[in-house]
Amino acid sequence: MSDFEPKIVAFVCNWCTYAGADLAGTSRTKYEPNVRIVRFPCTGRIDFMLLMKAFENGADGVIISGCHPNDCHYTSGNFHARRRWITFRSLLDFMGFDIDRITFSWVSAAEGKKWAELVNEVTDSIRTKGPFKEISTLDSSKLKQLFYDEITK
Amino acid sequence: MEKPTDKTHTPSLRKRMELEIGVLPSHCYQCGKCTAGCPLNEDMDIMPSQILRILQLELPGYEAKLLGSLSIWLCLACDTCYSRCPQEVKLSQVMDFLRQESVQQNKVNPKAKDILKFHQAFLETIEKNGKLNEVWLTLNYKLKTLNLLQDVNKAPSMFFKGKLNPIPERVHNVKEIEKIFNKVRENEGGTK
Amino acid sequence: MKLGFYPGCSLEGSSKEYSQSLLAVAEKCGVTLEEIDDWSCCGASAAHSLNHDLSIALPARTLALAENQGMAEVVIPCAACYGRMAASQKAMLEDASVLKKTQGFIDMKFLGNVKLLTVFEFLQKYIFPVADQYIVNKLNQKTACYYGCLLARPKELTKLERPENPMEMEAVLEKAGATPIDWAFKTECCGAGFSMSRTDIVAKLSGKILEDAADRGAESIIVACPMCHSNLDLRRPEIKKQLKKDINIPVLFITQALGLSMGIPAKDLGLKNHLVSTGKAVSCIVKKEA
Amino acid sequence: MARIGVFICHCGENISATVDVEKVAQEAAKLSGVAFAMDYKYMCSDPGQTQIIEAIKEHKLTGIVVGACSPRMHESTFRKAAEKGGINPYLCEMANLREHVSWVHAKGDATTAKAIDIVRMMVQKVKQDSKLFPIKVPVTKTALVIGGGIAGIQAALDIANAGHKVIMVEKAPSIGGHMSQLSETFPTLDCSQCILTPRMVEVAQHPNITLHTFAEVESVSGYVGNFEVKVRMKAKSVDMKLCTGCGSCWQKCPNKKIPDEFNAGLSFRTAIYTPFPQAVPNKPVIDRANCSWFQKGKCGVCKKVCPVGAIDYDTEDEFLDLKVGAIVTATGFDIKHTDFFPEYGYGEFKDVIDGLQFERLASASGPTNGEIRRPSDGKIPEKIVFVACAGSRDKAKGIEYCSKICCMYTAKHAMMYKHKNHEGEAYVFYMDVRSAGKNYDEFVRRAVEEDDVQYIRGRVSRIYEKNGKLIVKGVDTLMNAEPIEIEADLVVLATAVVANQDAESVAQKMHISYDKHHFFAEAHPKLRPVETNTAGIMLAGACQTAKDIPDAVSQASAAASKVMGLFASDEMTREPVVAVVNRMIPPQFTTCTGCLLCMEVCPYHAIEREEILDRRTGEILKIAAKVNAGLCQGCGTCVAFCRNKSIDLQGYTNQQMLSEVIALLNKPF
Repeated sequence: MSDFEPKIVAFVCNWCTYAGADLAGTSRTKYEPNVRIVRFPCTGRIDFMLLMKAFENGADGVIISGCHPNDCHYTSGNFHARRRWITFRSLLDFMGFDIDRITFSWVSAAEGKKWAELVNEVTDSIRTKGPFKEISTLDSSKLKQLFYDEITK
Repeated sequence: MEKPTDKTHTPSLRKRMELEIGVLPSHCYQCGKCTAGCPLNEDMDIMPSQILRILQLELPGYEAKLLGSLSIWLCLACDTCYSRCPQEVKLSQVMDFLRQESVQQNKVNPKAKDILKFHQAFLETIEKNGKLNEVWLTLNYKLKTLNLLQDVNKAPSMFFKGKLNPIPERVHNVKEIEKIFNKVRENEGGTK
Repeated sequence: MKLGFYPGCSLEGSSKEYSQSLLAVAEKCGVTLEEIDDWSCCGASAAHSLNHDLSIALPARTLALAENQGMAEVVIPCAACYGRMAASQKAMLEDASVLKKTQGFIDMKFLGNVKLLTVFEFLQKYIFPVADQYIVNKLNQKTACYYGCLLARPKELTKLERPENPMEMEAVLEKAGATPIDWAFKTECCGAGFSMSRTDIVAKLSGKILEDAADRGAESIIVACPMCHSNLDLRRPEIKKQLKKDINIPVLFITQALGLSMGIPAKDLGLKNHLVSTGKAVSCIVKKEA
Repeated sequence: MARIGVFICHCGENISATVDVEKVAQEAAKLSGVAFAMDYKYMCSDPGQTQIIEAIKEHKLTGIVVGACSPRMHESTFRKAAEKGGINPYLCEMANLREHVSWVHAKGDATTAKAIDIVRMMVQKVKQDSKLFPIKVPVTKTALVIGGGIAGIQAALDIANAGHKVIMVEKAPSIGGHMSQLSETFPTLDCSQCILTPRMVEVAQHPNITLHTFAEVESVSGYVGNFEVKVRMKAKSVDMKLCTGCGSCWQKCPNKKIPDEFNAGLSFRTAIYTPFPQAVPNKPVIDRANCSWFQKGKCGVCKKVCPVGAIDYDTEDEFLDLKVGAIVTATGFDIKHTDFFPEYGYGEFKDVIDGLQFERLASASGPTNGEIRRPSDGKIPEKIVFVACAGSRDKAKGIEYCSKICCMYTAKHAMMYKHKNHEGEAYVFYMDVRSAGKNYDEFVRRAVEEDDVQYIRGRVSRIYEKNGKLIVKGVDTLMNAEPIEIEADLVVLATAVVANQDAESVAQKMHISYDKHHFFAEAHPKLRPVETNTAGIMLAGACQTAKDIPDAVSQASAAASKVMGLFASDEMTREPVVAVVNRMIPPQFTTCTGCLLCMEVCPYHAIEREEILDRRTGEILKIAAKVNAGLCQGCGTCVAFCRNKSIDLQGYTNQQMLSEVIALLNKPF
């Protein structure tokens, strides 16, 4: 387990976090090489099914990051993202998905350092969690039972 | 925030107030409107707005200064301040809180003793009768303050005008009232 | 539907005439008020000065009683009592923990389904609709309507539209054929609970009030609060010392004024109980021309 | 079959120092669909770009991936190169190997592996890329300016002087706005009308400006460069062509007791009136609500006395349809009035007035010809109390924000009073004096030091009338909170600046957003302060927030320059990164179910409801969403919301994003 290196996918918006990551580069801030950045115009564009796809295809952790509230280049995209995340997250949680594998954050174009720290933190925590297997071992019948128990409470 | 002054680490007066009555001194921006409108501002030793200022700053020794002040006893809770306050600071509640604290820590300003005694006389009368009877209240208060001669000239005229009624009205089941008083006291861990 | 009535301590003592006149007016207009059985004191300023919990618990007991006695509405003529009762009710309805605690103190259930009426609300709702047929006299005098603090503030309790310059009392006095004056001390404080402990302050504050009323030619001052009344009426000698002049404007309860306009005899309105003679006010009254 | 070219840049040493660039190129070459891969020292250099161009031609590449720096740096460079090579520029993607790899990680396999991953990811994306073409939008080079106050006037003149047509719409009978009511202006104390009226005349006479007074905007549709605006021309009842402005009509008008808006209610006007002597246009209109002819059906005096027969009672509101390319919103502000303040007498004391009323009292053209006299009895006040922050910074009863202009105009008022009555006493109750601005604080100091205006720090708790005096109960918080009572003759409340009554409905008509106080919202609080979220609509003046004249004017010029920028070319070119609703033939086969959730979430109102009709019968076959490419900014929020993936974002399609993710993880391809 010790030599396990997590695969982390970062869904970021073009205007804040992507630029923030660029800044981390131009200021030569070193961080863990485990992260792969997928660039979106705005966090509002991020379809959360893509998160699932990422895990399905073997990601161990996911970062979603965009502009701080009120700084969205498109005024409200990040709010929409947050709102959807809140609902989606509770659904995942209910389904018994380990939501700590998904990190939602705001990183502005000026926060190169914060980006580096974010990546390191997430990498560490996922490293301790170990590889993500749940999806492959997901038992839908168990899910159904869970759901049934919940609604018949 | 001020550091706890003693070893026991009791939270500061301000913190306790914020927790108990939920009034936040930080909301006051010291416009002084409360002082300007206060009907008793001439008689107060610390102006209403300054009471909040003192709570904001929490300079060493501020608790004694507040609890020993006359102002907190002069406040009549007429709510003129609150009803005009641009920041809706419930000053009358602050005063109530400080009064109760100053009694508990017996820091009551000597000039305010009479006022306090009146209030106590009042509550005692209620505890005994469940209702207030002015004659009893007056006697009780006079005994406490020993200024027996105040208003004696008034008594007869009031009596004949039927304003004074020596036979106390009482609640049938006075025990109930007593119970309430006791329970409240217990709840406070025997203060007062 | 029973219409409850909470006189409060003062109305059994120094301000008998207030309840007396209120009941007289109600009776005249065929409205029956039923006193809450075994009600107790609201705690007044003493309770909230010295003990927060007590200031909620004492009114709570009476409120609970009223509920148990199946009263949908309770008239509370005393401004001070109304203030305390309403505050207590509000506190319990807004904060479940307070409710729980208080119910513990009084060990009775409190539901909060009793509507509390100020004297104004009572008059508007029950007396106004029928008043005109009973009003036989015009008070025919300049009155200064004095609200004091507790009828005007805080507005979330008193529900007045214009807390800084209310008009509810004026409406009543106009019905009674008086001409309410526009004056500046309507809602200033009279010294309230200090009538015994700090008579000097009462003299000063009440003095200012009387003075302004006098300067603006008021022939009577109308109040709806026993504390205001005793301070403005009983403390006249001290006020005289304070102002170094004698002002002998009588102070009437709003219900006494209304009663007079309905031709209820002075003694049933307790007009004799005042220290300052009310004769001046009574003498102005004329028959209302049909 | 895709033929992708991969070009890995060393960026001198910047990338190659930590990333094994040769290996990256070799690995890339192995990827399916990659027809060519190379690495080079400086891809962005001329020789570098030439190699790309040649490679595209030589290997018949269908798309390229450049592994170099951040796309935010050189994407445009390489897209141009791709275009020169003969492929659509949007078939070029960049792998960010510098900022995201070589500069942030140590030399080693992990770093190189990451570089390879990113290249693979972009290769997969570019395979999904489709040709895109910049969107061209034609521009109507006419600007609409809404509001004829100083801001509107400034914007209109700037745009008109730049040679563009301007249409100005003003709801009042005359332009001039609040500035025309002011007496003197801080911090120079020069007469407001003296500097304003020439501008008003200039607007009226400018060949490029069409002025519509007594008119209001009804509706706005369309998008940047192509707005369609409907304007209601309220019936003036006076023929502007015939009327000579002689004034015999309003001199004879019998309805003389109408509160005069221009004098802030301190005087009266007639039913047929010109708001003020210097009005532009200087021709009267009939205020029908107050005219006996329209209310009682009799009178008609004005018609009788008019020498040229310009009065026409039968005119009705007319509607004007305008086509404009840009809109400047300069609808201005309002103030709270004295009746708003219970503790200051509910506006029932005649001698408690607001700042605008004081301006009229002090103005030479005002009801007292510039002599400061109290409204109640016309006496000249010996003591004036000014109350700052009346309603401002008062979250309980007023508004929580600072109205910005009051500190300055209060100092000005006190000064003007002292200049006119040297013996008089002026007191100012304030909480803070906020005088940030060129020569502002000096101005306030002058009021204190030279004109000895008494500044007292504290709020006024109550004002009441007694024997013809106003008793002001205040406090001096700088003197142990000492209560202070002043017997004043006149009290001036510096009442809060608020948005116009109709601000909300105006904003809704224009589809621009507004804050909770109904002030219009700028696109970005710092970097786009004069634009709105709706491309092509700019803001000027106090409709955005409380502003003094200099600020309003500079914002107006800024808005004008934005408009000119828009008008600089005949058509706007926009990035093709816009949302599209999938379409098929026949159209009703679109998968869009017409739930229009996208319409709800679009921040730009770029999505419309479209009815797909049967060609022959004309019946509605289906409701579908339709993207207005002119308005769409390409955020893609709609895409994420779409319930069945019927709407997609060009350049970031679901397919593209998905293939990126898959490419990242399932290796090797």
